[in-house]
Amino acid sequence: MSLTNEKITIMYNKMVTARLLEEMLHEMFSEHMLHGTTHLGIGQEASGIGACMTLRDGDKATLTHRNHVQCIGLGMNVKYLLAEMFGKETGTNSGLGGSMHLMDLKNGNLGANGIVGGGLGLALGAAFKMHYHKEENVVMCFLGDGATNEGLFHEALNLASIKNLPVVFFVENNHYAVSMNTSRSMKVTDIGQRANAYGIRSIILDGNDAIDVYNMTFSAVQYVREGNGPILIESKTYRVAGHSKSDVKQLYRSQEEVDAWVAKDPIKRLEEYILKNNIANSEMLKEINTRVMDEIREAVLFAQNSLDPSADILNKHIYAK
Amino acid sequence: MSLTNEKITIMYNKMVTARLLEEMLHEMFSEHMLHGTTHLGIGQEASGIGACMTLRDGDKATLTHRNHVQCIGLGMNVKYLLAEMFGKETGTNSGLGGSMHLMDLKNGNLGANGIVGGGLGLALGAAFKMHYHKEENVVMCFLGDGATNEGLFHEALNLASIKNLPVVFFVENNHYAVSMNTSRSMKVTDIGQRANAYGIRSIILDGNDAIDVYNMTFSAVQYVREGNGPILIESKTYRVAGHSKSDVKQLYRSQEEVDAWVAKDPIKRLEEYILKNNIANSEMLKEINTRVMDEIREAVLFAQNSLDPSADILNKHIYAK
Amino acid sequence: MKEITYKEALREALSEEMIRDENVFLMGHDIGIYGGGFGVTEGLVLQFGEQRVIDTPISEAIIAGLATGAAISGLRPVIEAMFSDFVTLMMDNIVNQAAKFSFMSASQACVPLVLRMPAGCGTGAGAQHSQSLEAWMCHVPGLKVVFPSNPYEAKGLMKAAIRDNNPVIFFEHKLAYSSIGYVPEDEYVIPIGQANIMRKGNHITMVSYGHSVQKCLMAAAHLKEIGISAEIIDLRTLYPLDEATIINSVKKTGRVMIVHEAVKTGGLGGEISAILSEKAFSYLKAPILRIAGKDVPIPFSKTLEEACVPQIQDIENAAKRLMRR
Amino acid sequence: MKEITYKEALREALSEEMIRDENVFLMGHDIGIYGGGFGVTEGLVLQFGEQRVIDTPISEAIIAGLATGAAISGLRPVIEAMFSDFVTLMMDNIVNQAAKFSFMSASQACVPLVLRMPAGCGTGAGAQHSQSLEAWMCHVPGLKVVFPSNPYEAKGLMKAAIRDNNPVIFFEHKLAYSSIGYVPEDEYVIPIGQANIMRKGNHITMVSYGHSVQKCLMAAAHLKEIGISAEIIDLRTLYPLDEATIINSVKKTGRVMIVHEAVKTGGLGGEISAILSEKAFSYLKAPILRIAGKDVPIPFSKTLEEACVPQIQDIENAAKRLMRR
Ligand SMILES: Cc1ncc(C[n+]2csc(CCOP(=O)(O)OP(=O)(O)O)c2C)c(N)n1
Ligand SMILES: Cc1ncc(C[n+]2csc(CCOP(=O)(O)OP(=O)(O)O)c2C)c(N)n1
Ligand SMILES: [Mg+2]
Ligand SMILES: [Mg+2]
Repeated sequence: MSLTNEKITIMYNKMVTARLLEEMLHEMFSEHMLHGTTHLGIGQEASGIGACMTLRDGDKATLTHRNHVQCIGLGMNVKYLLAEMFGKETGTNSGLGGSMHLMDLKNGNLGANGIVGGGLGLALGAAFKMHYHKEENVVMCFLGDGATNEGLFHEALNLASIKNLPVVFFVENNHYAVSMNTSRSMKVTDIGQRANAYGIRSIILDGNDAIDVYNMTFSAVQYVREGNGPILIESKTYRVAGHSKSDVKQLYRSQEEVDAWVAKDPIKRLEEYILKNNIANSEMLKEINTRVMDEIREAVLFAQNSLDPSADILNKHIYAK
Repeated sequence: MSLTNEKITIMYNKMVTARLLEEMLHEMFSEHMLHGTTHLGIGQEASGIGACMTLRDGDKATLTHRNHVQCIGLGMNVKYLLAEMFGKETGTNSGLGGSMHLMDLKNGNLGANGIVGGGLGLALGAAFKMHYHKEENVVMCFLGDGATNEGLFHEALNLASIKNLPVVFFVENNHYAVSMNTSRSMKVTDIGQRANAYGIRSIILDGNDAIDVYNMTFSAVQYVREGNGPILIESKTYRVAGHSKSDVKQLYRSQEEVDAWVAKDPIKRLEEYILKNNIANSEMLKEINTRVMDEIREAVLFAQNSLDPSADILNKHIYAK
Repeated sequence: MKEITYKEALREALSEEMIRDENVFLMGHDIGIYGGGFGVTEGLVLQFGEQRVIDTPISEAIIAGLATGAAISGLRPVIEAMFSDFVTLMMDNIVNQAAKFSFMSASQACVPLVLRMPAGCGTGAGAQHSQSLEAWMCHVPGLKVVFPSNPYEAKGLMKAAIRDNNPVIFFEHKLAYSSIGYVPEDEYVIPIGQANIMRKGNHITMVSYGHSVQKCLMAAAHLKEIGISAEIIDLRTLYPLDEATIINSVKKTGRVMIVHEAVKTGGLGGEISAILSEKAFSYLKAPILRIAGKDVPIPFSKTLEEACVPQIQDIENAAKRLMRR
Repeated sequence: MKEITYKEALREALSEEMIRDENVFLMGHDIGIYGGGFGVTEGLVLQFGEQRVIDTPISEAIIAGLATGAAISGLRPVIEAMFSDFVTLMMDNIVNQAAKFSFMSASQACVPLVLRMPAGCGTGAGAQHSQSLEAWMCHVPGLKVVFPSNPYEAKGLMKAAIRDNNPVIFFEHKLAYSSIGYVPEDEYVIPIGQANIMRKGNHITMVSYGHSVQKCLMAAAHLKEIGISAEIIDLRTLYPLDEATIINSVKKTGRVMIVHEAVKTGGLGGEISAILSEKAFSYLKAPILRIAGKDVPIPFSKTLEEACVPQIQDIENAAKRLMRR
């Protein structure tokens, strides 16, 4: 499916939703309104949302700890997302999961994961089921650059390759795993190169260019859907926010580096594209921003006004009947 | 150090020792004289011994479950090896280890391992110590083809690469991991290709040609010793014996395939080389065979006549003082 | 009734469940034409094809991971670790993913998977191939843990495990594989969570599971000759524990010993002892005894290997000691 | 004496030992300029350089593996798992290699390594970042296991752990990091294997460790007001257990409760209860109680998270119950 104007507008809407949501989360964490921790994807909106929008009904995705953007991309309702982050019974996971476990199965969202690389097995299994039942679906497995250094990555790519499983390994290379720059964590310059070791094709793309992300991911998904086995996408992007709420000093990188990437802000770039191509005018974009902000404020209220889960929920979900 | 005639004769001697020892072990297992299980390296003598002979004082090696050849290569005394396999107190490990844990630290042998890929960590650690103390030594890390599918392989190669550790990853690709042919366990044709994913150089060699194994491994060891970081060697060879004593039916391969490899027998090939190059005559080779056989028979007697370890040994070795 | 081995009983259960439900599949290394490390899956690839009896490379972690994902997606994987010692490589996917998935997602999905694992010592395989690690698994909420002691239980519990909608860790004892026992011709399932009184008795209660149950039975036969009547409880399921059956027996006998091969410290014996202290304290006539593996890695030497885990004679001696208190 | 935090105490121990012995080095992810997930190693890379404070990629398994090999070779690695939950990824190297190496090789080499791991819940980090897995480790012969409850212990035990020639699993509680306590100015070492009586008392014995000790202390203060005098034993070392100290206390009080945050089933409480049944049975005036974590993955919601592990009130209530028996 090519990128219609309508789709571009939806993409923009989602990217703005993710950005405003996360800015709100950042504020709320600073004010200690929220328990636990969080990992913001500010600066990575084109990657997460562009990729998710290439999926269709029946497709699935496994998410990382840095998952809000991906959640929005897959269509999670901000109300339930926020309620979960407030630990409320109306949350996506009834308050049992929290930020690192946001899950929304009905939208194909197999869950964020607190274990770096933890989604690999889930993705392979979901893809295995599609393969087993000869369904024409794919699984998008989101990974960070850091996750590609876990042993499970190796085992997963090899197994997906030899079993020809429909998985798109979508690596959001934001250049850091907490404090470690990719130049320190691997000797190869592109994570894409790692796919060769398994006879898997790879694509490297500009993860801050939403249009590029969508188009190239779309053809990759197509390739996988047609039964050609897995593919690896390396989406080069940057984490503008700190690693998590605890990452305050950020001694591991320079302000210049951050600024250089802020200049490549994916939302600004999409805005420019939209305006240049007359897909919408600046009024309309502003309106979107306002509407999204209203939605988020409403969602915060919804979350805050929801009830805490009661203790009897604990035993309800450990085992299935 | 180039391959002198003397060295070639030593190499031949060791290869014959390994072969005759393992044939003896095979017999003894068939007659239920030994407890436990064993993994024979018949057909892989050029690989294991050629590689070990390139090491010098202070170098170390980690061995696989299929380790007798490697043990002999590193200079383990057959008496103590056999005593260990008989579970006797005179064994290399005082009867606590057995076939899969033969260890001989004074000869740089960091131990065989019952965990496929289990030697990877030990090898990196030993190499790390050399690096830490700026010693000009290397660690040879033996692996099977199957072991390269373990996640630890990925983590180890990446870490060795970025930390520039002096490790030679010596992969004995005998084409099978138990019943699984490498064509079924990976899509790449050469395991050597996997090294690229870490920016590590690789060498592929004919593992049934002792001269080739020695020479190419020697220059690889040299490269590593000079501080160039790790290297991966893929030694293509074949496991002629069954996987272990339990592998009787061998439905996973054809007799023709086995026969074709038997025709490339590394000992026969070395014999031909020795005769052709007048390094020794057939009388002398026969004499070596006889002497080795005598040694092994003596070693069996030594092992059989040794005592079982007494129960108080149990608590002696769990914790170091 | 027919007489078959433990190994055959497992194979029958797998085969029958695969026929009953096409979502059941097997995965592991060398489970296809090779038949598995201990021959349990022999012939199944010929019966069900390579789509359902799936050989993998040596990649334990992703086998467990894939199984979790497949289970969440509606399939019913039965995976094999060639030796239970290798579960060390699967722990993250089992403990942090499979066990917690239903809970963390508030039941958006469940994880009907079975992990089969040959456990225990006695084959001279050394410290890395001989462990009994079931206690770890019982400490992980979200998992169920079973350990059959004979062919009848092996078949009935395997069928229950496959039909269960939760991750079930299924231990098999290597020394049990070739043991023979009666198994009904007709289909049957042994519910998870129910212990079985293998032998009635009045003087002491022996609580055990897995291969050690067989040793208890032999010890009990000898003890009978000297007038000690032992009741033997075969736990069958280690988590959730059938506390009622244990407690009722102890109420009757007042004397109890727990027998297992796993290392004593941190083993399941401690858990059972504690439960009895909490819930049957006033019925106890003597201290609860644990007859368990020594706190030591399993040595290779045959004599030492035997010295590390409870043997029939140890059980008898302990029973006599218990009667004297 | 000076007042410092648990985190600072750990850092002092690391730094002093690194100065004392150049073979001591640190390895883990983000322990360098980032200072570690909880800030324990902050500043150490500036003091000792990148050769001795070594950042790694996210590759837990090989960190544990490399440490084992380095230890065998004569170095003294101190490695960090960012959260103890990730030890699932290290299990093979810790359990099948490090723990068994000395034994399998008949002492050809020993394995002086320390694995540091932040454990426990209370930070809202969810089911995969909040577990207390110490019982697993106590079930592995070859390992030693320690868990300090305050800054004084943190420093003294860390120094002992680094000097020990065996693999030591060193648990740190996340909620303890910022707690403050007195620590001697002079060098001291707390021997591994010795429990400490944190508070003397006559009526009941509370056996605990890690952060739960602090809760016991508070509960004991309240209990005193209603005339219940609790003796509190801080185990400090979980393996090997200081049985004598526990037993002696129970001989005096006759009433005992074991308090820990780890999930009850399969937790260390069972082990301790069983030891007391075996060795202090006749001194027990009441059933041994375990006050432990619920058998459930740790939920995110703050109220539920608190409901899952023993709180001060739970300890008090249990003590009152125990006195009524
Ligand atoms: C197995 C595991 N190890 C370590 C961590 C701690 N941790 C959380 S996020 C993170 C960095 C992940 O880096 P990357 O994969 O690049 O993702 P990013 O944070 O950059 O999005 C680490 C080390 C974890 N959650 N799981
Ligand atoms: C972690 C682990 N998984 C599985 C096994 C069982 N096993 C022992 S040897 C072997 C095959 C190893 O294949 P490869 O590495 O090619 O070595 P080869 O046997 O061919 O020498 C397997 C699966 C094991 N010992 N350890
Ligand atoms: Mg990253
Ligand atoms: Mg092989």
